[in-house]
Amino acid sequence: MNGVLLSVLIALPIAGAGAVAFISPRRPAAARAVGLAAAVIAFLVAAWIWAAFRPGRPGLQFEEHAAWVPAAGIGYHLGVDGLSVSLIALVALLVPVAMAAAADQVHDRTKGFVLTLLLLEAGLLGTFLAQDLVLFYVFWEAMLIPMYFLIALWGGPARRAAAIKFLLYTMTGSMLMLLAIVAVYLQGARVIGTPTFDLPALAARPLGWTPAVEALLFGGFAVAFGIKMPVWPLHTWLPDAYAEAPPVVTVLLAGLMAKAGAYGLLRFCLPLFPDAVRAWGPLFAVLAVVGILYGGAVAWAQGDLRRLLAYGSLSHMGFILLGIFALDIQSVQGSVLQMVNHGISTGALFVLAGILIGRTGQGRTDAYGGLAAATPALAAVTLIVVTSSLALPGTNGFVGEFLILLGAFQTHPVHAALATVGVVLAAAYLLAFVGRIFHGPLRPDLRGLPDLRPREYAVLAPLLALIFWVGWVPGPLLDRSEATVRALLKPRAVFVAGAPHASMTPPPAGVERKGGAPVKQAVTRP
Amino acid sequence: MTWNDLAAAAPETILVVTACVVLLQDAWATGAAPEAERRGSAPAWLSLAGVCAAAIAAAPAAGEVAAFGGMYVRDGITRLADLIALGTAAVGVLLADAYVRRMRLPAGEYYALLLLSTTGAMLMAASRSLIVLFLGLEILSLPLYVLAAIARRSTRSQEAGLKYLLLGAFATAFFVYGVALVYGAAGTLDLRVLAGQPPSPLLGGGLALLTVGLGFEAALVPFHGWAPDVYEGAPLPAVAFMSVVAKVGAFGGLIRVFPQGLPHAAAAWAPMLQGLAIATMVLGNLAALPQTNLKRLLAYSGVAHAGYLLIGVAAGGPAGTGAVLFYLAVYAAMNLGAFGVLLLLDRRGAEADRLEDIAGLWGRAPWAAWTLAICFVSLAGFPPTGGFIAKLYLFRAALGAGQTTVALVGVLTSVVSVFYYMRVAYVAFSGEAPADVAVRPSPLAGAALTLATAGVLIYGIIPARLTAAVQQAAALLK
Amino acid sequence: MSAVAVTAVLIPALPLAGWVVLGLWGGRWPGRAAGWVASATVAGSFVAAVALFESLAALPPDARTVQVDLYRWIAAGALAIPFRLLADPLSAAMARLVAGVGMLIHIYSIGYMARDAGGARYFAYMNLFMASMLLLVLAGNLAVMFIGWEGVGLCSYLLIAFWFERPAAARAGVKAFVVTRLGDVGFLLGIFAVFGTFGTLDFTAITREAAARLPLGGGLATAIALLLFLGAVGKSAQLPLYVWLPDAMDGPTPVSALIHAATMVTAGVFMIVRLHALYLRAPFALDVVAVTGAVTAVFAASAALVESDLKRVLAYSTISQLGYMFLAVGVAAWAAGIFHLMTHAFFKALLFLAAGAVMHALGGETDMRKMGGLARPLPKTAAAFGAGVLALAGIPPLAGFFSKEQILGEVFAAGHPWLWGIGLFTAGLTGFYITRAYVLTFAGPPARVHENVHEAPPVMWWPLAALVFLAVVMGVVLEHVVPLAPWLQPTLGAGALKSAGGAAAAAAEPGAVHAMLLVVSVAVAAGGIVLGWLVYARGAIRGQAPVLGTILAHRFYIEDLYDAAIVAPSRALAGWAAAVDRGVIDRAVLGVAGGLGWGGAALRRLQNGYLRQYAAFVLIGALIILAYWMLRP
Amino acid sequence: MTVPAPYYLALSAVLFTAGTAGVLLRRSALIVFMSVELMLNAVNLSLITFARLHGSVDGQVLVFFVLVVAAAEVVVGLAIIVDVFRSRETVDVDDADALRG
Amino acid sequence: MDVVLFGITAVCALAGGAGVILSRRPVHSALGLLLVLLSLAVDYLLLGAQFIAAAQVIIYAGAIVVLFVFIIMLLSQAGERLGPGAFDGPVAVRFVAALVVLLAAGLIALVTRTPSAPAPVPAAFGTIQDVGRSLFGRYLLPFEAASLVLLVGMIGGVALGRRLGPRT
Repeated sequence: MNGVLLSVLIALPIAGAGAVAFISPRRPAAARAVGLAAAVIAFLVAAWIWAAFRPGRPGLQFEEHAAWVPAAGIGYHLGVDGLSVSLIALVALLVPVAMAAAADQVHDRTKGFVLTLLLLEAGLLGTFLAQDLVLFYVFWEAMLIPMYFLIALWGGPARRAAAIKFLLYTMTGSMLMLLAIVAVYLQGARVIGTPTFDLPALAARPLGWTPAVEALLFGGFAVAFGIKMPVWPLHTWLPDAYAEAPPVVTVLLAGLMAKAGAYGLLRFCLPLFPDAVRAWGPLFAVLAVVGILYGGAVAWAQGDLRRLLAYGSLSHMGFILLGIFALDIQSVQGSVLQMVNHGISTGALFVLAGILIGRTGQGRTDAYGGLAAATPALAAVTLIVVTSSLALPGTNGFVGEFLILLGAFQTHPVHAALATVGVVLAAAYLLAFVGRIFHGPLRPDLRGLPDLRPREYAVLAPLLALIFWVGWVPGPLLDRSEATVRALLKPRAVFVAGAPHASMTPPPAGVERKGGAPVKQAVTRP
Repeated sequence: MTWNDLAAAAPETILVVTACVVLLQDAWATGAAPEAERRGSAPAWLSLAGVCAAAIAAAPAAGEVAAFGGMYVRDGITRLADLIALGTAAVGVLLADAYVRRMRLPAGEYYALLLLSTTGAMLMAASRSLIVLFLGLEILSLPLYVLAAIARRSTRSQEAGLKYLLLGAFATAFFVYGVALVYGAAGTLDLRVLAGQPPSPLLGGGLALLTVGLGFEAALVPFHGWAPDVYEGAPLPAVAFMSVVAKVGAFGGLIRVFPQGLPHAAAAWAPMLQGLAIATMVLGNLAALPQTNLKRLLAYSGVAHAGYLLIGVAAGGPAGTGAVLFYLAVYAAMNLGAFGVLLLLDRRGAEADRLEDIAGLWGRAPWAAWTLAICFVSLAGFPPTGGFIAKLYLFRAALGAGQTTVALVGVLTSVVSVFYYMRVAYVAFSGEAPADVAVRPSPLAGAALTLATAGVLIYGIIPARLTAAVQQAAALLK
Repeated sequence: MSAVAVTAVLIPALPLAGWVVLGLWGGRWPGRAAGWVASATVAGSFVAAVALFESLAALPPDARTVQVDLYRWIAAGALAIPFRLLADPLSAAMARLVAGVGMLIHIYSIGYMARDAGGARYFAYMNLFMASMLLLVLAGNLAVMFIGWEGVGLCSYLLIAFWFERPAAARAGVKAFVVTRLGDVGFLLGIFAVFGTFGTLDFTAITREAAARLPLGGGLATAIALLLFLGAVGKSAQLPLYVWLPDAMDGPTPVSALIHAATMVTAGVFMIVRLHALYLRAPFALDVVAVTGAVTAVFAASAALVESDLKRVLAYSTISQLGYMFLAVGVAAWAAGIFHLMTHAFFKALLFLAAGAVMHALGGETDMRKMGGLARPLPKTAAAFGAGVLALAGIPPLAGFFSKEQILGEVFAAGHPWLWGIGLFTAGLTGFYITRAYVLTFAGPPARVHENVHEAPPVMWWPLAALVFLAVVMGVVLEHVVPLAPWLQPTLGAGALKSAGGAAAAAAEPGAVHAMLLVVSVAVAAGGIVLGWLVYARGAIRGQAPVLGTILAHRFYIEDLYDAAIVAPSRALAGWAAAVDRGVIDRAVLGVAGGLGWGGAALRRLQNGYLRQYAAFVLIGALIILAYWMLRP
Repeated sequence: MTVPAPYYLALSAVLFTAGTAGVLLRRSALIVFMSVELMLNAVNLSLITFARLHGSVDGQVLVFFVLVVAAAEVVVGLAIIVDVFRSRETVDVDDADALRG
Repeated sequence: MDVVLFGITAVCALAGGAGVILSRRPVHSALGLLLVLLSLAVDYLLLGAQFIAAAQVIIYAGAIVVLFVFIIMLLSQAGERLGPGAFDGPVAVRFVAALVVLLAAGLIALVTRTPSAPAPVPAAFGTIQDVGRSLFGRYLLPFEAASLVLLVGMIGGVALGRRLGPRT
């Protein structure tokens, strides 16, 4: 069973979409139920994978490898490792969450919506699971089309422009990446002897680039991932897309798709172009810091709810980027964790934004005021999510950002210091957000606005639980990624082609840590 | 002529015979009420049978068989080109049936011309002599002129025919002049002999003019001027057919002349083709941006795709040639599918070819909308459709040949193309259907669309077999 | 788990549980149930804290440092942060103080918030605050401390903005949070630097290895110390990050008492004492701490002189007193700092709660210009406030006297006569402004007639009374009965012994000098009181200093400076960045798209339908490729 | 053969060019068409010349096919032109500009 | 002798060519074309292409030009409109002229670089037997293909020339 589990995971949403396709458009509830069922089953599978994943091993697990287009060296190669295992769980979690939230927010052409959402999920899962460059690219792009339609068909008044902007932006990046992929393949064929798009095979040994070529190819990948994240200044699709997409879709856009960019940097750029990453890392660190501060500042100046969150997201993704390019075990671990965290908290923020907008139809913050009086539960939940976004300790956001900044400080102290200022900016704009919406005198037209409904509680509950769980017990997540990240940062020792299980003896967790106390040891007297 | 020769050219022979049978049947059967039958008309079924028979004849992979004194070769390239052309013909027939009857076009002539044109394309792809190439070109294009003008009640169809014909004849003159110069330089019309010739200015001039003629048929910029106007004016099924078959012929010819005919002079001709490819991709895609007439939009799209195809020819070698063949197969499927959906629509007895005509298609005919979306997504080059794999191979070929610039332009223009393709897909899925546009599904057209969509998806999701076939075919060029 | 461990865990866990329970279900409970439950959890904490204190006391002094590891919290690479509590004399004393004062204020709040609909929310926040503060105090490493550190900040924000429908309160909450976060930047960076230096964030390890890893007076030690101090400046409202605290008075008064007087704002002092080993390696940083404290003390005291809002007077007073504490720790008088922290907690909480009682009586009024003569209707409150006044002013034998004297003595002994002078002057100012506040509120003729003025209900009065008692006796107790300094010695090491009370300091000095200092300081404080009485009660001195008054009223224009130099430019910068985003970056992108569209339109014009034009294209193309072939080298 | 081959070829080139000019400059579809025929004839001259030059009959054979093709093109072309004329009463190619953009 | 003959035919051909493209009336163009065809037929003879010369006269002059004239007569009103058309502005004309001159220059430059010495040829070169043998031997496939071209022409003529039924 484990041999095909990942394929099953990807196939589930597709099968769900197929099932939904046969439901009459006049029965939206049935479509929603079937779609949700498929997504929940996929979540269960993903949760099982997450639980069964064995930490401490750097290589791929649940690996599947089959020929796809043997004549062209394209393989069907799936696998999870520390980088992706939590992300696929996040995908599988957020999609049903979004789908459930959509029940209250999307009433138009429900069948198509559910169907498209499921296709998107398949694309997302595949993106995080693919270990073959072409397969990855297929999934990477396969996310785009459903997302385009989700924005263009179910979005706000300027949805068409936003959707096409999103699409063209991301396409530009991915097309450059495609060229880079092909170039890697060709070079790989020259060096390895057999033409292959298989990532572990290509990453197994240096491909003998000249620095200039390596930088160019790294650039091709980095632009694609940078647009997706987004990295300043490639971000201007983001506010439009985030603001125009239906909020539940923005949940996925911000919560998951952005992660695909950061994930790609770790998954592909680090192993394939280690030297270029080190050479150009400082530039990206600077861009990350600029993004953090710039995003925060612009967010502060936004009058639109979702634009504010969008720029906030830009700022937050800057932390992840900084963590990656600080190339320090703590910072990269922090980034990997923060990808999940940001997915949870930004996802929750946009769910909340969707609830608000669904209630009032208003997107601008000045249309709100004093809502804490009318909807105390909503206010409380928002506050919790905001604290997570603010990276307050005790929430998930803290662990990630703390690790990122701590790690980055060791290698890039100035960057880290400036990035830490971004934490203040986050406080400024997020509390301004809370203040404008929930504080102050209650606007008369908002009186009697209904508070959270049971279904909305149900949607938010898992996210809130995760916020605290990861905040207090991040160990399971960090442990899962540690070995992989460690291997990733060790130049050229990571991917042993074909035999990831066999070769590496996992470093015994916790033993070699400096100053660390073993778990659960009650009292130590110095 | 021996039986072997005829056996080698069996697909063409079958098509020609079928064309004659169709004509005769049509002549006998005049007076039968054509409108009533939903099952499809007799000429359509006859043509289909002929095409299938030809496909069966073309299908076996038989290594390399030279016939007619070496002027005609049946090898992997021929086989694939034949199958693509025949598939196009089959889908073209299926798509045309309802339209031909609805618009009261002369059915016998229509199908006979379609079959002959297919024959021409197949001849071009099989030619190893410039004479055969020239005649194939004419057999391909002459029927297309007629098909463009065949909706005689429509002044637009007439205009399309006139433009196509006059410009086509003009370009043919260039082509023949090119043949003459090559002949003058090499003293031979045999492409196999040509391969040993050192490049000379005269040969170069000949190749240049040859390229004009082939480029015209392929609608390369700047020889593309006819394409938008003809596509817009000609009857839809004819456009669907010609948009593919002309490219099959033209690129079959280009492969025979350049990568296969002159591999040693690649350094000389590759830059020319790259330049043309760049111009074609850029202009085709840019010009498509503001289009609101779908036929016109697809015409420019066809121009742009000619540019992509040319990347493969310019890259040459097995990789480039294989990529071109793969791309042609995918292009046939997706382009026919795209046009095919338009064929289902009817605006008060006329073609519904405006962008707004497909609005709300999703609501009234979801499967048609999905087909359209899949085909346009493929045209835009997104996975998991064939369009993506095809582009992947093209870029691989270009980068493998060190042609980075053209690949870069290719990817960037692909991004531009996304704008107009996805706009169409968007419109089909949104808005209200216009009241005066009706959806007229027919079983044959449905079958055609199913075939096309299946092709698009199969080439995208399980492309292994086609890839292997294409590689095997192109391996000849090593 | 040992008893120590259990109690140490229980101390923050009880209020945390209270928060969870209240947050989830408290809203549905009838009447004052939420308040009592919350108070009960804190009382439980207090009991546990006392138990912890006692069990530590039962141990030999060298064994009084107990680390309690709950689980591995964050681990990545070489970084391993256990969730670790540290039970030692310092944290035990602090926990007992925090839980005790917190318990009293919780109980007081039951009465104070009785009429407020959001009681459950209030007590949930308060419980969360208690949990955070106790965690801060008991934390075994910097990361865990940071949980508490940020937790109290969050609760501060929540409670300041408790009456969120008041825009001023909401704004003040945000201000408090953002300004303290500004300090937290330094704190965080300090933590990172500590990790970079020590490879751990553990307090005991830092204390143990500071001398080994940090050269005395080295740049690294100074940098770390100053970065961490920045956090303390924000949290403890020192110059220049004090601005949030006066505004924080928009929150409910018990909140001001608990968070913005007794506990949270002292976290900075506590943190420095906790990391005293590190600070000892950075004398310059210590000097900075001391000077900052001294300047803040006198500055805030002078600002309090002209403030007309009762709570704001107390707020400035708090800032000023915190300055005292920093002055103390700045001269490495750790125990003195903690001593003052404790006495201040008692008398300042007392003052606030008394002020709260006044407000309770007057329906929320805080403007002293509208008060006066309240001693008559509110004698008990007036008396309590009066006790606080004397304690704050440092009149013997009340609590403030002892701790203040200890500080001034240490400062003088440490060889900082200027700082001593400032402290002394501040003592005079303190006496003056607090007397002024008392007089304006309770003495003299009523400024206006208030309806229905009544004493606080018992549930408020008893905590008040308890604080009066504490404010009166705790100085003596901690100086002489259960001396603080020796108790803290296991934690603070030799440093604690050095500052073993004013008496010890005095032992080093000639008795005459010490006595003189004592007399001078008491005289100054008393002088301030007398002067205040004369000016405000008797109207004896009518001298006006309008310029000075104006400057003081504007706090030396520091806040205006902030607005002009930082806040406004930041906002402008943000707006500018947003404009750049739309106008430059996005426009560049749209420009590319527009250019492509324009190209398409141009090509469209070229395709003009004329056959001969197309033929010309063909010819041009033919010519170009012909030229290519002919011109090819 | 006493006339140098380049003479013939140059004549052919000039005639070809003349035909091109006719296509570009004339507005009557008939004359345009005749210009194309002129171009084809020019090509034929080149082919015959080259055939003579190389002493191979291939060129002549090709000319034969060009003749055939020209005949077929003329049939189709004239049919279209007649058709156009029937509906428009003109064969001016500049009038055929309904399809554009 | 040959040179003189070539000179005459060249002049005639050029005159005919000019006539094709410059005549106001299509029928004059057709006559110009005829002149070109006949002149070239003579050249073909000079170049040893007897069969093609004959075919030229029969097919081109005898069939194609006649067809042209026939159609010109049929469309007797189809005179070109006077005055500049949409594409006949002075700039456009000059531009076209420049293009044409460039083309001529390029082509002449290209072809005049060829060697002028012809290969020796047998006596039967270009005779009907010679060409016929090729046509039905080596060039059988093109020959068959040419029949297809004619078939297409025929079908096209039928399809486009047939009387239209009543509009529905």
